[in-house]
Amino acid sequence: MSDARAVIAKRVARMFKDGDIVNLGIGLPTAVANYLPEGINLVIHSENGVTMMGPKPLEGDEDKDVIDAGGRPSTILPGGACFDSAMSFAIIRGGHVDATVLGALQVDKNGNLANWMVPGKVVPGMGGAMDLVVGAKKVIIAMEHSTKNGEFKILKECTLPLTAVAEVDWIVTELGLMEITKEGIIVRELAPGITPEEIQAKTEAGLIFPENIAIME
Amino acid sequence: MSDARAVIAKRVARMFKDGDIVNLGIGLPTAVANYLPEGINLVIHSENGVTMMGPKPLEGDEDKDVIDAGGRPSTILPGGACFDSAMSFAIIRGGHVDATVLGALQVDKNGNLANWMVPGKVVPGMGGAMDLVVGAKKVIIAMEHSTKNGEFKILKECTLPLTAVAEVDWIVTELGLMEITKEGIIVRELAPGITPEEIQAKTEAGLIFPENIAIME
Amino acid sequence: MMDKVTNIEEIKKSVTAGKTIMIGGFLNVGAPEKLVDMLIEKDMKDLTIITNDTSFPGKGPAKLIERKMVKKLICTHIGTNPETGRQLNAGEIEVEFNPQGTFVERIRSAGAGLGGFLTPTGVGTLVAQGKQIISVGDRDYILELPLKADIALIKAWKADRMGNLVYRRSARNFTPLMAMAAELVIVEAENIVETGSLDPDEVMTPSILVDMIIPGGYENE
Amino acid sequence: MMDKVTNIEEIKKSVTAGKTIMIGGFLNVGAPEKLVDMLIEKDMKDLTIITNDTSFPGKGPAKLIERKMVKKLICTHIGTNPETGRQLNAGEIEVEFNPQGTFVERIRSAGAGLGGFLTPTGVGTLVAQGKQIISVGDRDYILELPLKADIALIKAWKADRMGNLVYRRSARNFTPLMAMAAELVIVEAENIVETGSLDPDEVMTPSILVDMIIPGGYENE
Repeated sequence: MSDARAVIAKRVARMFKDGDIVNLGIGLPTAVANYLPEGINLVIHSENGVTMMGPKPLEGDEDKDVIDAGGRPSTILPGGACFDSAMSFAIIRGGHVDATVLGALQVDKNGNLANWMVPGKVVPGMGGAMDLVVGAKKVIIAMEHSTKNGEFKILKECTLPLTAVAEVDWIVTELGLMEITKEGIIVRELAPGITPEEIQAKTEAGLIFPENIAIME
Repeated sequence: MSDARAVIAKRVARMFKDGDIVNLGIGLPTAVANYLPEGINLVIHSENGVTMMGPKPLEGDEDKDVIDAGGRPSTILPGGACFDSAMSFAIIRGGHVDATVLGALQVDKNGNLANWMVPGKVVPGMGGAMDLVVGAKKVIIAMEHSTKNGEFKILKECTLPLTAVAEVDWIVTELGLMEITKEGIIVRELAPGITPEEIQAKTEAGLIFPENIAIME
Repeated sequence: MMDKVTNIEEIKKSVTAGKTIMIGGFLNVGAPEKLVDMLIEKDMKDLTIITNDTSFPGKGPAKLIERKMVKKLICTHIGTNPETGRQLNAGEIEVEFNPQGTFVERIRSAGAGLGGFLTPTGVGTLVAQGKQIISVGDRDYILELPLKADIALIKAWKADRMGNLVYRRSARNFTPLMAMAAELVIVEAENIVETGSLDPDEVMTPSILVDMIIPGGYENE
Repeated sequence: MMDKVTNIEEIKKSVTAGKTIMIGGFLNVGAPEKLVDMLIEKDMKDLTIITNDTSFPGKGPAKLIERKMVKKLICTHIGTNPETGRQLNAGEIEVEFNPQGTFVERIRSAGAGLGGFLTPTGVGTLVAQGKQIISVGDRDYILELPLKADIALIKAWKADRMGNLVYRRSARNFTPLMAMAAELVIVEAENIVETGSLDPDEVMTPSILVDMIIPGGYENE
């Protein structure tokens, strides 16, 4: 994992309280589980029908019937439960998940999210993302601040097909921690050495900088 | 059980083929299970969440967690399964039950059924009856032909609040076996010694008597 | 590891806000007798009770009816409890009857974050009155809306300390759905086992839906 | 006692009418490999396949895509199978994407005899296009319609001869719902046990939903 991605995963990992029920998306969000502070144990919900999903198994200990939502071998911790997909998404849509952490192609100042297709190019499909974003009590976007080509990802208005409207609550990038409110995107923390001018220059949407902005650890 | 009721239960018991999935209502319909011909084994579905429901247990063998839909101690036969009420009614409404046998206050020539309330008098509620009648592939009404006071129960048009519209397929009474069709109620069998005139005199709806009417055994 | 096992006094303290209460059970099988008694000890009034039937006289939810604690009852059938029928005919209680499949599906719908569902059950009957009819293909359906509660009082056969639940035989009935559809889910468990001792495939209600657990149930009486 | 256990030749004969086929599994976990091979041996064409994803190259439903047997795919995600994406971009296959919660709920809705359901998922997105929006209270919902199939091909961990099924761990996923929503339900079971040897509470799909069973699955390969 790159430094940027580790910084993001670490910060997201401090956004939970002990016992929170959390669904972690594929990729960077999954890494969050590796950085949880001591004393913070999450109940990880995996949309393929598992609670208390654990870390990846040791080599040779894989169970053919236990995978995470990305298809990789996984484990189930004590206290875990298995259920079918209708129940899994009832849990998601029914508001029984405290938080979901997902990646994004684009987020905008109204909390809109686009992360499931680029028309004419890549169309992987939305999988469980649309339900997770609508159903989870708190939606946290964990992503690198800009694309590899330096394009904006935090926009005034998403240009790609939306995953959901006005559902994103937080954005965590390697540059800072941002909260999406009715007033717009408020910068709550800045990565060490990053100035308001620098993060704004890499963000299409206008950012709000309150008086007290903490340093992102 | 009165002779009339035994006659009805016996006739209904011969309406199934081996392996049929059947839900039997409370009271007379339940008695049908006692008269199944040899070689005919039904899969009894009970709406409180059981398949392969069996006969009542021997005294002293009751299981506090196994009752039938009428609240009486019951048993589960080998091959049985338990499930929750959402699944139970998914099975019912989804057309996975071959036949249901129910009692009625009134049935009419259009296949309408009334069996859940008498306004201002008895209002027990519909329980699972409305779903059963809408969902089962075949709806068989098993009842005495007239009320205790000699009033019609098979009518031109039901006067009590309906349980369902145009869902009844068969009526079995102590006087005969009747099929409800688009043309009206066709008498398929008559109880021994019963004439067309006698059954018609006890039926408000006009009955259709085809050339060949069998004797109801 | 989380431990949701507590005592009846703590539960009494928690049952304050909200008076819409779901109670599991089908003709008292699966009903949480001890938690019903808790409501009686608290002497709660004007309750809205969501339960399939009102059991038999003197048992489970019937005790709340007999003590006139219930203002409104949402159910499917009251034929086994004459006192509920008497109060209904005397205008002492409001009773909303639902077809049983509609009743449980409405509860599931609330728990699953749906806005409702289309059912063929009840079309052309009193049940359809005041409800939206929507045609799909060549068939009419009633739009039925979600049914949720402030509190669910339920019984399990086994609970681990974290709140994973297992039910037994026909005592399962409405309980797994009610566990999804209330703000506060309180369990009376016949057996409490250590977390980790249940097989994940055996669990019928995952721990994340459960808030509080007390020992109770038939086997502990 | 009913015995639904048969052999692959009998199943080949039964799979004739209808070309809309559900296939269980999430990224191939829970996918009925042997029954997919049966479709290949029959060399079926122009299939409509309903399955969550198209697995990984060379596995499960992916094999049908690779052999160009699929005209239309109804799914939630194809990111793990580049060939599906290629056929989509080349206009060689029609793909209908559903949000995963909508996908499984549509299947359940068909199996449960409902006319559809209202979901908040997808409101304001491409998913809502061409669908009815219904407001309940202050919230908009999409009316999603049932999704059914002629045939369901599914895998179980254990099956008794009568057709009661048990799944294991995350291999359960979509299978219990698909078992409700097809005219003909065919099971590939890793273990076949005598009727009566399963505990009724252990059963996840009751026998009445199942038509045919063959031994198969990973453990028998």
